[in-house]
Amino acid sequence: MKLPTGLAIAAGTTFFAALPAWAQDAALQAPAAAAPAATVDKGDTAWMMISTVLVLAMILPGLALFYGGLARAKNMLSVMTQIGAVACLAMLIWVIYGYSLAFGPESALPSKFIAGFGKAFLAGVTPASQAATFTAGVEIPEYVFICFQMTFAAITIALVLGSVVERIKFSAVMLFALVWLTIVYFPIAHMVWATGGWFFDMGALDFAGGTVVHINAGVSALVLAMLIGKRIGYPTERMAPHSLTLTMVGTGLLWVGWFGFNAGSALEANGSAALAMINTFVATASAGLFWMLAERFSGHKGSALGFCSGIIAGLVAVTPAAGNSGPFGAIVLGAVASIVCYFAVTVLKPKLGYDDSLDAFGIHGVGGMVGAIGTAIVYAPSLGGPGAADYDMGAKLGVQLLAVVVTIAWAAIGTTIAFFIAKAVTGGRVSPEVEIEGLDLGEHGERAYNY
Amino acid sequence: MKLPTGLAIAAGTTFFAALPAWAQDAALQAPAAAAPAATVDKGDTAWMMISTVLVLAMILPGLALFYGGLARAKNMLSVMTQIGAVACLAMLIWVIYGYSLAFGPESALPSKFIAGFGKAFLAGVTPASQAATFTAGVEIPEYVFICFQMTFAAITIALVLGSVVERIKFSAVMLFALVWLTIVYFPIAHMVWATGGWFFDMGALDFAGGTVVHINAGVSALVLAMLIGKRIGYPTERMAPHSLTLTMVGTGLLWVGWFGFNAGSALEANGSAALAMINTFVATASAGLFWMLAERFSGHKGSALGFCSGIIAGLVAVTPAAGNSGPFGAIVLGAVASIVCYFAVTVLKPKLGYDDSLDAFGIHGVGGMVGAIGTAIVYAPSLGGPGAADYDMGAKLGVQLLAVVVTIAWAAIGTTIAFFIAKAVTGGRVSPEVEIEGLDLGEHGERAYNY
Amino acid sequence: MKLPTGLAIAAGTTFFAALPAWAQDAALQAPAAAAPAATVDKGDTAWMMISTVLVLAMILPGLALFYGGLARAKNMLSVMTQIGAVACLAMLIWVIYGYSLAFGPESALPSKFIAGFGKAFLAGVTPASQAATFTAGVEIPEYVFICFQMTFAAITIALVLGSVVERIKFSAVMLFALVWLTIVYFPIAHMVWATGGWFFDMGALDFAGGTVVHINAGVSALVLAMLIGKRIGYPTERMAPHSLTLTMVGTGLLWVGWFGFNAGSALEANGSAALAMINTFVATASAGLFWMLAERFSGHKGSALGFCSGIIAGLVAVTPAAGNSGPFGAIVLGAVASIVCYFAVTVLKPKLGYDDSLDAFGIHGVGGMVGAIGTAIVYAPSLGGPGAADYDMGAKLGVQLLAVVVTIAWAAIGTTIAFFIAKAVTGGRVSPEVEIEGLDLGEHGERAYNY
Amino acid sequence: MKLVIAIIKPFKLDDVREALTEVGVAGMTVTEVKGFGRQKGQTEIYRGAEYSTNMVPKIKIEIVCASDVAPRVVEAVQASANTGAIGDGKIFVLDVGQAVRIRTGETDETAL
Amino acid sequence: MKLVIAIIKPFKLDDVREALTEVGVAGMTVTEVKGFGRQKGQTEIYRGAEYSTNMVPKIKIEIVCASDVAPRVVEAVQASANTGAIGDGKIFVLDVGQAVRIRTGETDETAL
Amino acid sequence: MKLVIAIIKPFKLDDVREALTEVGVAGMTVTEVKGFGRQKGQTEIYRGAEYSTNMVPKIKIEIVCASDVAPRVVEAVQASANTGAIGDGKIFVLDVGQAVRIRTGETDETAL
Ligand SMILES: Nc1ncnc2c1ncn2[C@@H]1O[C@H](COP(=O)(O)OP(=O)(O)O)[C@@H](O)[C@H]1O
Ligand SMILES: Nc1ncnc2c1ncn2[C@@H]1O[C@H](COP(=O)(O)OP(=O)(O)O)[C@@H](O)[C@H]1O
Ligand SMILES: Nc1ncnc2c1ncn2[C@@H]1O[C@H](COP(=O)(O)OP(=O)(O)O)[C@@H](O)[C@H]1O
Repeated sequence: MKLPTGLAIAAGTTFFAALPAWAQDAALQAPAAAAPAATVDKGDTAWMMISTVLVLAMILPGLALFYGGLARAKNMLSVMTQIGAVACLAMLIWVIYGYSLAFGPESALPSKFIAGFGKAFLAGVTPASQAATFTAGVEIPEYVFICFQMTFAAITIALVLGSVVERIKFSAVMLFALVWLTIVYFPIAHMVWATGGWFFDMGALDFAGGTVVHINAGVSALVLAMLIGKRIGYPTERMAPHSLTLTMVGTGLLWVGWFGFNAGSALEANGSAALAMINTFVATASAGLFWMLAERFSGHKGSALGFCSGIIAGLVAVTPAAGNSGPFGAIVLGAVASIVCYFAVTVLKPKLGYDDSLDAFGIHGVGGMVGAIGTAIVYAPSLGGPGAADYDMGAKLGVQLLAVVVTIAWAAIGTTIAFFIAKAVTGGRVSPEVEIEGLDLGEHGERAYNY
Repeated sequence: MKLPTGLAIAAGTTFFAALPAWAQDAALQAPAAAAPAATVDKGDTAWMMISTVLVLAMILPGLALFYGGLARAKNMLSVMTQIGAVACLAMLIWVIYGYSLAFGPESALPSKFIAGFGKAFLAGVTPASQAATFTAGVEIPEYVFICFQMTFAAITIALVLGSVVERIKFSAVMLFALVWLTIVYFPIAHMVWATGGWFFDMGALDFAGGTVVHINAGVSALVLAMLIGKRIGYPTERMAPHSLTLTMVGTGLLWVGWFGFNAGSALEANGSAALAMINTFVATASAGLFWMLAERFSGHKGSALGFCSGIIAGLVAVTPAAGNSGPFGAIVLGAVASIVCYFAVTVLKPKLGYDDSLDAFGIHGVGGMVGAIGTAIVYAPSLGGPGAADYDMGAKLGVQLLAVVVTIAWAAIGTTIAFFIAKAVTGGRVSPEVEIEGLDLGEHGERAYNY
Repeated sequence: MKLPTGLAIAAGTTFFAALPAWAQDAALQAPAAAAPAATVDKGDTAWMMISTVLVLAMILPGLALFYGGLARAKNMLSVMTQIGAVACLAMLIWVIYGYSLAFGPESALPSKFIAGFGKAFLAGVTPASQAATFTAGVEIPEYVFICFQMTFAAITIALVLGSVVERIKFSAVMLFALVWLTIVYFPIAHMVWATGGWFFDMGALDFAGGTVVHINAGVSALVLAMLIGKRIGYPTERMAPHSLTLTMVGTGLLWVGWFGFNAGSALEANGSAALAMINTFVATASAGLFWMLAERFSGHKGSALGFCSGIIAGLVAVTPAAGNSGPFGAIVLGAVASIVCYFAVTVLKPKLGYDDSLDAFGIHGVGGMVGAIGTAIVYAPSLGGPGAADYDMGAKLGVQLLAVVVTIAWAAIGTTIAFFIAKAVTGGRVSPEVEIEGLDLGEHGERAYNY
Repeated sequence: MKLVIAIIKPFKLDDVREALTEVGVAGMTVTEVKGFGRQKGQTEIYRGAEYSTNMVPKIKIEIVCASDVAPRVVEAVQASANTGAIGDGKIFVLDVGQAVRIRTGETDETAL
Repeated sequence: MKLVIAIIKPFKLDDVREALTEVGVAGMTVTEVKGFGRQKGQTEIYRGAEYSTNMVPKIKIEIVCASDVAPRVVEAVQASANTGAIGDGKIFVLDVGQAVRIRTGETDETAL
Repeated sequence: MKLVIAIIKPFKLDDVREALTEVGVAGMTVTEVKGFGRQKGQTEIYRGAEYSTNMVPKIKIEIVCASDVAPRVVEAVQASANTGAIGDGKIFVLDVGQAVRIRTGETDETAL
């Protein structure tokens, strides 16, 4: 049995992901007397509920604005609606079978890769059910855990769309999302976060979902972009972002919401969450400034979009490292991720010639990989990280690399399958007329702006 | 004495609204030993403070953007300022006499309908005062309760304006708000939420204010729209939303903030709040997608505005049901509300010919009624709801219907009175010149956009 | 030793700022038995983490939108990027040496004005470190305290820019920020908030940073505006805000976030935070409406920008008073601040002829002074404030005045030094060509809008 | 052929277009413009900064038509755009030497 | 000199500009306009309110050139803006009496 | 009557309008346009995608005036819009056959 419900298991030890148990904190916060059953602290519950809300804010309006501002005005509503609608779809299938596949009880399926349908339709979950945290004896209401994880599924599929907006059909998006979540997201979430999951058992470090969310979304986005082809006119035609103002607003909201994502991933309101919080501040601040510096060193002006891109790259990179690094490790990680993503987006992409409309791969994929691998480095106590004194960086690097490679392969194959199913049923791509006139009018019958 | 202040009553039993006491939760979370006096848990306080802030975010910027984006550019500032200003006014009169009338001690007034002036100017309230929750022995700081409820009053009056923007005078709005809050909102809030209130004593189910907020606002909006008359040019002239982008942003912020509204209405950070949270996720997700499906089945394109409208309809419908339903009941409720509102807005409204500018009635009024009545259904344990085994759906349906009908009548009469007072003093409606040129220039001397 | 870390000092008494200890609350919430060591309540931790996130939301997107909307379209990205980038810079130097200088251990430096470098690079801070609150025996994770205070430094320097946007170079902004934070912000933060700090020891009342943040930023902004000179074309050319819609959104986000700022400054989720919350609601509501009334009484239309300006003026004025006033004192304070700022901005500024682009001085500086002095008045128990029965208003007024005057002088001198350093290195001001064409193109090579 | 340029009040566009359809004009091109003239713009105030624009939003309609149709076009516009208030706008008529329909290459009056 | 006015589809602007450069036209002025004509606009629906605009976004290009160059300009525009579909637009040619370059005060053909 | 079309730099609008008022021009119509010409636009870069627009924002002013006033109008514009830098713009003068004031029906020079 994986997630204790109703009757929480007293001896519940560290349950999910790859996080040191902050024994010192636990000591401070746990009730002094031996707790015969796991207890729920309302402070944790409050923190996890607000964290969940913050992740929703990352999607709508956050990501919708970040991505939407980068699109052309004629596709604005299409971008926002696709993001909103796949998020809704993800929420529904999450409660129907997604949560069960990722975090449900074992079943006949190979439990290394996936759980079973035992909690389909949230069978057996009540307001009194509890889910474990990383601290023995401390639990949170299971509904809260379900909601928190639900928002992760929702944002991940929304991120993928960044590479194919401005040309993919709304119906194709919906069908793709359904298949992709089922065959790519739920298994990888299980592998990373559930006891018995492959990466989890390997001891891969992924505090808040660098692998599951960012590498996964980024690689899927790249594959999808190559499968669907370039936008008409790319790269010769002017396709400047229609509103960097909105992109900047989206960036701010993403940063704000990301504290729910990263510090919320501690599952408690404790010192681990606090560490994740400070790292999420400074890695991001560093990355924002370093992208602008990279631009200056490349002979260009430091740009607003560069600043925003750096912020996101930093947030992505610090995601797996949030509770697995000291603040100064995080600063370096943010800077490195920013510079690497800068080159991926401005040098690599034009060279390889694929059309990743909004750089979902260039920032989430590449930044995610830098973060996943960098986490093994900044985790070292010698670099201010929380690793134990006998931390073996080489071994951990191997584990991280393996997780990254498997994720890449899984995402690439799953995306290909999902795309061809979506294409077969819906056609996949809008007609050239609709693409030229804009998806807002062609797909939704509306204009974003009527001044 | 109603709201315990200073010295909380130890035996404080379920105090306000219509919510089962989640005995199991209480058992888990209450201190094991017999508590001689009610205690305040800082986790609850934190959750209620952030919930309060979330409801403010629903008003400004949430609703201001949602409504403003739907208006024409020439009226944008007028819409936003009217919303902001009535919210401010509501806050001031709330602390002066509103809180007292709704939640104050009994007085000579008929306490079924209204409390008295005993807490006018928050008499006797100090930082140490406490207010009861639904769990015996658990309380929150009274100032927090006052703030939380204050935001409800503020958003409700703001919602009403949706039907009359683009033509109502700013001064008329302010005077109308003053009278309406006094004779409509405070009494209905008392009836629904305060011990001794009529609906409360009847056992009407209204978790977070479907009756008080949405039916009330929606019906008042309808009456107000009919009293003030149509906009010049309606319905022949093009009156397309000036920025669906902003409406989409507002939608996202409303969804985000609504967790404060719905899950905050549990008054504690517990399993009940968690249930309200998951329901608010899935009902809304379902409603967002079902509106788009309704459009497709009606032979149109699924639209961005449809998605947004569905989201709001779902949020409205799940408001009374938030803690009174299981997740799958909520999904169905969202879908039904979405479809019903779709027809109200696209078929009924044109047929009846009234000009509800931003569909305050079509979505909040209609969605609120679907929610209020549907709550009696999804509450049934057989449908996954939290009702007791011997739940009598027929009886509860009768109670809900009665509450709805009384609210409709009360709102309609009160709105009529408030409007005629406002009209007599201020004239009510702007001149045709101002209406044509736009209320931004005519009423405020500004333009929203100077590119 | 100032901030207890790791091993919290059990006898830790009121540690930082100028706040009465709410003895009654403490009595209710502290564990009944004598606590041998300070404990961390997860409810406090949750509240302080979300408060921190709220303050970030005030900067990006809040202030970026508020200020950006007031600028001309051609400078939009410049405004937003300058705000974002100085905030990032502030975060980085905060963890490097700022936190240490403000809150670190005493050193050879005169500890009345500044702490030392003992906590540079957050030396010795771990996830288990704790920081004191205003209640003996109650602490919060030190990382949370560091993050919370970090956002204060970040927003303060961002506020300063309001007077010089549309003409100051990006590089000058960055260098100015570095020097200004070091020689102005860190010392004043130390003086106001750290034990042993000058104002702190004087007993100056400043709940959430009226002196440190607003007077400081406002005065610095004024001096900076005079040093850098007027914008080309000021005041004859039309320089209307390019999007009051965005300014209104920013206003809403600032209000929302300000609850983290003000109620978060209680450092606990308790009755003091609740009092700060209700005051932040009603002072602001009052100020928003009173600015519009001031416009009406001056013979103009009540305006949307007036409403927004009033909201900010109210928020600024209630900042020092948040936990130091009763709600009705706060209402009066908001009204007075609003009216005074109205005259500062519409009468005084044109008369004196300086070009404070976005009225950083007129609102933050002037509003901050009204708040700082007004706090001494509304603190009086006779006016509903929380002062003791023998409160000596005259004496406190003297203390407040002294703090204000010293802050003004310190800010003015420090700003002058910082500006001349920035000017010497970077040139300070963009060329007239760039200023006319807009800083977005000239400094960043982008346009904010491509419709 | 003639080019008839009409500067009108924005909210009159629908009326004018209908009037033109009635006299048989099938095509026209519309531009958003700002007009200076006798009509005064609104005064705007932003935190005490007062701007009296003198610039009033207007709509410019351009219609190319056969020379003999032009008088009727002018008349139709003048009748339909008229409110009697200052700022109703102007109509100017210019000569057009040649017209081409891009799609077909047809020229002159058959191109309209 | 002639003023050539071309109303074209927006996405054809780059093609037309290139074609004009080839015939030696160095300057032109571009305006975003709305066109009414045979081409029908999209139908938009907002919560049941249906708007069929009839107004289609177009680009207006204005080129002043020497009279003898005008035919080649017209030809170049017609060839490059043509898609064969309704709504490709129109070209109109008017006489210009005088041209001045503001910077130098040069007049007529040297001013272009 | 003449139609004077001036393409100028946006920030020169106020100067030009004042100059025109001095020569007695009471009305004019202003349009935001984009200009191609000798003046090069800024280079913009968005995540490595470089766009050199060649399109520069300009203001087009249209003034209809009596033929004898036209030279003074041209002169006033040329003097006031001049900065001496590339891109200052052009002035074109065309013949106008007829003018009507919509409000009153007055025609020709009294209509201006
Ligand atoms: N001489 C002119 N040349 C070009 N456009 C003009 C001229 N005079 C007026 N207009 C345009 O006509 C509009 C209406 O003119 P105005 O003088 O305000 O009112 P009226 O035409 O009723 O006298 C102006 O806003 C301007 O766009
Ligand atoms: N008589 C006219 N006067 C001015 N502009 C016109 C006229 N007729 C058409 N136009 C412009 O030309 C555009 C294309 O015309 P349309 O009739 O739609 O297609 P086509 O030119 O292919 O027949 C219109 O959108 C309008 O802007
Ligand atoms: N032949 C032309 N026809 C129409 N407009 C032109 C022509 N040549 C230039 N223009 C307009 O005049 C503006 C200024 O011209 P440009 O060649 O850049 O500078 P200058 O006039 O100083 O030589 C252009 O941006 C364009 O709007």
